[in-house]
Amino acid sequence: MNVNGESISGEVEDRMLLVEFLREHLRLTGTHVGCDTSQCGACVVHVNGVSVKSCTTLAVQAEGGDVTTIEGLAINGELHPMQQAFKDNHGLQCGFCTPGMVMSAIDIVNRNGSDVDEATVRKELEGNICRCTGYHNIVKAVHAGAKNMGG
Amino acid sequence: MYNFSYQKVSSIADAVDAIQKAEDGKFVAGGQTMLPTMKHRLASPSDVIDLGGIDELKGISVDGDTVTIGAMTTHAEVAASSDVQGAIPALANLAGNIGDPAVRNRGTLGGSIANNDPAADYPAAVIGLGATVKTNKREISGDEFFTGMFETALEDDEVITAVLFPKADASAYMKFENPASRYAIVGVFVASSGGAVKVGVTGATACAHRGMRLEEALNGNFTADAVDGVEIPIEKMNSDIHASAEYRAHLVKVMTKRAVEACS
Amino acid sequence: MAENGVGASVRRKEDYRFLTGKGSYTDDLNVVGQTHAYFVRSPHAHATINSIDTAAAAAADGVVAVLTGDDLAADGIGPLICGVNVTSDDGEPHRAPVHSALAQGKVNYVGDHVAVVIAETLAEAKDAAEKVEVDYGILPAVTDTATAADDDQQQIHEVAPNNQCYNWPFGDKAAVDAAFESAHKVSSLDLVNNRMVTNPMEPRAAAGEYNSGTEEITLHLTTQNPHVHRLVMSAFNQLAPEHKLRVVGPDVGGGFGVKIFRVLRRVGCRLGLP
Amino acid sequence: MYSEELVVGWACRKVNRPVKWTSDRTEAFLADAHGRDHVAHAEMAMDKNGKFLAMRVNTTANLGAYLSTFATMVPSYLYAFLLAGQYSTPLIYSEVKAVFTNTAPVDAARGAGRPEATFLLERLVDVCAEDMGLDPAEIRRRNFIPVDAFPYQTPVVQCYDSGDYNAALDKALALADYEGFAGRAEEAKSRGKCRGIGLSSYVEACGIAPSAAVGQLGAGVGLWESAQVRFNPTGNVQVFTGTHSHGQGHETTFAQLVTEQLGVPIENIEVIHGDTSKTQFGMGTYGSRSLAVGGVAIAKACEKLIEKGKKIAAHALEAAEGDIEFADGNFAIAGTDKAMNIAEVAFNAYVPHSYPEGLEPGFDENAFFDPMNFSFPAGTHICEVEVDPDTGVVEIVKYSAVDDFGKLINPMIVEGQVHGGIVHGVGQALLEGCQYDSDGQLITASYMDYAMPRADNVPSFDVDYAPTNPPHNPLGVKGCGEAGAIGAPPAVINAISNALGIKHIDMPATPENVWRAAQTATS
Repeated sequence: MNVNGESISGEVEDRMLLVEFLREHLRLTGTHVGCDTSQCGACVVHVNGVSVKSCTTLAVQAEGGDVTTIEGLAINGELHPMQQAFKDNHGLQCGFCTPGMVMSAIDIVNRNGSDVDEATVRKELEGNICRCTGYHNIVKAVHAGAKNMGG
Repeated sequence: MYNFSYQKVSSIADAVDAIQKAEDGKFVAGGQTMLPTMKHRLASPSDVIDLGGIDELKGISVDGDTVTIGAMTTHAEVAASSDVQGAIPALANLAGNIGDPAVRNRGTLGGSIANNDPAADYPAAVIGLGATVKTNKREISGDEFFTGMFETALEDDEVITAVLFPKADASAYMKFENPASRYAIVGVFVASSGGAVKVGVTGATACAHRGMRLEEALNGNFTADAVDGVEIPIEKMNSDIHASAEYRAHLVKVMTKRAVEACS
Repeated sequence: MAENGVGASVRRKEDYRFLTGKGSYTDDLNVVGQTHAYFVRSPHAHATINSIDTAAAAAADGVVAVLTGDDLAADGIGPLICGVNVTSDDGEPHRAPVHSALAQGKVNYVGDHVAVVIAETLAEAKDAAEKVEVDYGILPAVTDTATAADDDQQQIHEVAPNNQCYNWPFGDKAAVDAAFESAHKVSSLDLVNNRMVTNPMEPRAAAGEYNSGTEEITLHLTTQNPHVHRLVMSAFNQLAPEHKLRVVGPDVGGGFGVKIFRVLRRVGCRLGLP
Repeated sequence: MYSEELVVGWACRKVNRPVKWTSDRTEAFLADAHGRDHVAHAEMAMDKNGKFLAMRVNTTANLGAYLSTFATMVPSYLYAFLLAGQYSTPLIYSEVKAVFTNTAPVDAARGAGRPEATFLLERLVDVCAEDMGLDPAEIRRRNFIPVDAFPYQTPVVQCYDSGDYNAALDKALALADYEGFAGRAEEAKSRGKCRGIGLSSYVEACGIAPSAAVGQLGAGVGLWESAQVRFNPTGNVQVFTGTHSHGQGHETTFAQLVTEQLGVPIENIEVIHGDTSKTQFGMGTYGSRSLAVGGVAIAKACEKLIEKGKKIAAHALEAAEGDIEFADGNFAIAGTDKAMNIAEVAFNAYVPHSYPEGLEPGFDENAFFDPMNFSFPAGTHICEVEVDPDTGVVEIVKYSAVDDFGKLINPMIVEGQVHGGIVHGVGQALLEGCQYDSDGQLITASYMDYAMPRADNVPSFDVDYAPTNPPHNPLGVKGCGEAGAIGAPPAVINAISNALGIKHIDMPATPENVWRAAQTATS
């Protein structure tokens, strides 16, 4: 598979999850595991351009796919507009849900455009749980990021 | 997860061949229910046969009054399809409210109905629209497909290829979500075509079913008020920490009324 | 006001690492030779442990060790402590049952720690954990708050008759009762404060490393207070002397109280603060 | 502390291999310490004007199967000592019975004891208002501790140092447009919805804690905090704190304190925490104490550096120490333009080529701070809900919070703490509830069954402040991390009770419970 623009190959057990492959084989530990029932979204990455829960995808199922993780967003140290918006709007506290939250946020903007409304943002974040922020600033960040991504 | 042997197949014939050879094989479609179940060690198939590589199972087409959706079409694809939005908007809406965006990008129509979770959304639409489930062996009517909790009419080596949804004059799906899992505590799909009303109910009982009493009341009087007098038998309702049988029975009526109102 | 000083909404210095996936949480540690622990937990809320057979688990693929409460006791590791004394209305300190880190003879809730399997991979540890055979003698369970201390309830701990830890009155009852007698109006309310699970998004984790050359244990923990964690593990649990135990709380993904260690050793309860 | 942590530390030596354990979410539900779990009966005696004369509270607290570290203290000292709330109730009697059950141990959870006390009191106050025919805001006003009564000794141990409860209430009522509520309720009714509004005027005791106070309660250790502020020779600064940051943003807030005091650019300041091999002994982070206690320790260490810096600058500038003034990062001879900045002083301190006897090299100071009292953040939160009586679904349509946290160091971070606390409290009020069956099996052991608040369960919030100055705290700060979790549950439940015209509904107010209450209310 192709991960963050680099071609990767490796032998894995059939039962290995994509998130385990990313974290343990590739040491891309920015993608987190916060639950075991596909609810929390800390593990969200993009596969072939769309968000998926990497804890609910087998590594072998992503064979041949293009995978983007949180580590693949910043270019030459410059934050992706959505990352920057999370920083500017204090959209994170402990940082644990943040990678999944940012990956989902980008996916939301990709699908809904840069003038996505608050109700849609809140509804479409239902697969990402945050315990710290109360979501207020995450929603603000998604809007700001959407504008910046819209160009 | 227990270990298993994974195979990705590229044709229906290969899929059937693989499952017949496996000691205790399972097809995986999107895997959004199956993988969490396996992670909790509640399922332990010897072989997992991935249908994701079979191109003929994917895609959406509209032919006359029928919308055909390939079994491996994702919820996201159905929700975003202008064909489905145009022909049966309620179906696109339903698909767009299953799980969350990341789950919708993997989860599929075929996987959902083959699993037949009592709280899944699609079964309500299959029943409510009177859809036909097409497999590699036969065609099964929506009414006969869902046979019990997590049980369907499918044989072990039978693969769903597509579901044929007839267009309706008007239809709507109303879901009362479980606040934790976001599955349906009660979901009601109402469709009206040529004066005939069909009602598909999910979440309420062990298995999605037709709301015959509701249909009877709504045939000839397709208004929310018509639902008021219907008695929903409480004995058959599911009861759990999220909703008692009595509350579920009440919600069936409320959701039906709201669906009827949304149809007008 | 200095630029970026007091009163300024300065953007956070910590955010860059979190936003680029470079945070360093305990589970992110991967060191050479690392093994994985998985706990065998009680499936019963209340049961005696008649026997534990670890032989099959110990022989399973990848297993490094299977350890039980007996091993813990043999190594002199002390029980978990409660730090705060509350004096009961009978003048006695609160009742404090012994809490071993791995159960000894009895389990008292679903999820209680019975044994730990250490293996080369987590999957192997989980596979082997299923092979640990525990013979339980199931006892009735007490779960309801309001009735837990009723006479007919099953006893959980010998040291705590009627399942009562303490009954703690505070205030001038006679004066309060008198005020109620002469009140114009009395309003009353019965209520429940529901039990919550704190749920920081980062699950708890621990990663330990022992350096046999320096005899130092380094323990990375999801902790809100590493020094106190170290103090207690050293002073009360005899894990290692304080200077031979390093506790690191790296990036921690939320605490909310569930990752605290606080020690307030009992010396008796005297009231009347300034 | 938890079994797993101790076992991993022990096992890595026993097998002489690195050992890692990570909880999965199901294990977290089973074996993390749970929070709350009280059953209580509360009574308030009033005079004919609705003035509170006395309160009586009887509580049973479930501690679970074993005593967790802090288990005994949460339902006793952290609970009963908060029962006065913002009110001048002269007499309070409480009895707490703590019981064991076959459930997970119960310990501190955001607020720890104080949300339980506040929920009980603020619900009871609304019942009092109803019984007396008074507006909930009015009965609160009649009983508030007046602003000129501080410091105020409550009948339950705590001595509140500062507060202006009317100011916060007034501001919150304005922010919530309390006056306009009746019109909004009318409009909602026309859409078949029941609209309700609920107040919660909370106070909490945090900034834990004065060692003298906890010593009297039987603590074996003090609860001071520590700091070390170290200049490197090139002029950048490392700040070592005994607190621990896990989302609170200490690395920023503490750097702000140092840049304010020492004039070092913030990018040259690094805050270090959480490693016993790096930092001096410290007590850590809980009970909203990091800034109120740990922040002060940092400020004190900075003061010591300034004093030391004056000596060094006096030597280097060949002036008398008494003539050196420090401002904006510069040590200057008063009345002249001869000065050196603090980075130059630091370099000088590490290159002491010509230091006189008695002038110690190095530029590195530590300090400990032990507060004289708890800090007492307070405020009024107002929640407005719409209830769908057909389904029981509650929507929070507006939430306004006005808090007194004293001085704000980083308003952005404080506001974020408030938001998070509110949603924690809303979660308890509407969604979250841990349930065991009669066999002791936990039936809410995953996110499939335990409802966590999500983005679509809550609105955005209106947050403002009504600060007062805590006289004993050198930084004038109070602590903000738990306020929302303390203030929100009664605000939400008061709003639902108001919407349905009922006396009470238990938490979590799930759709089914609300629907049932609505049935009763209308029948």
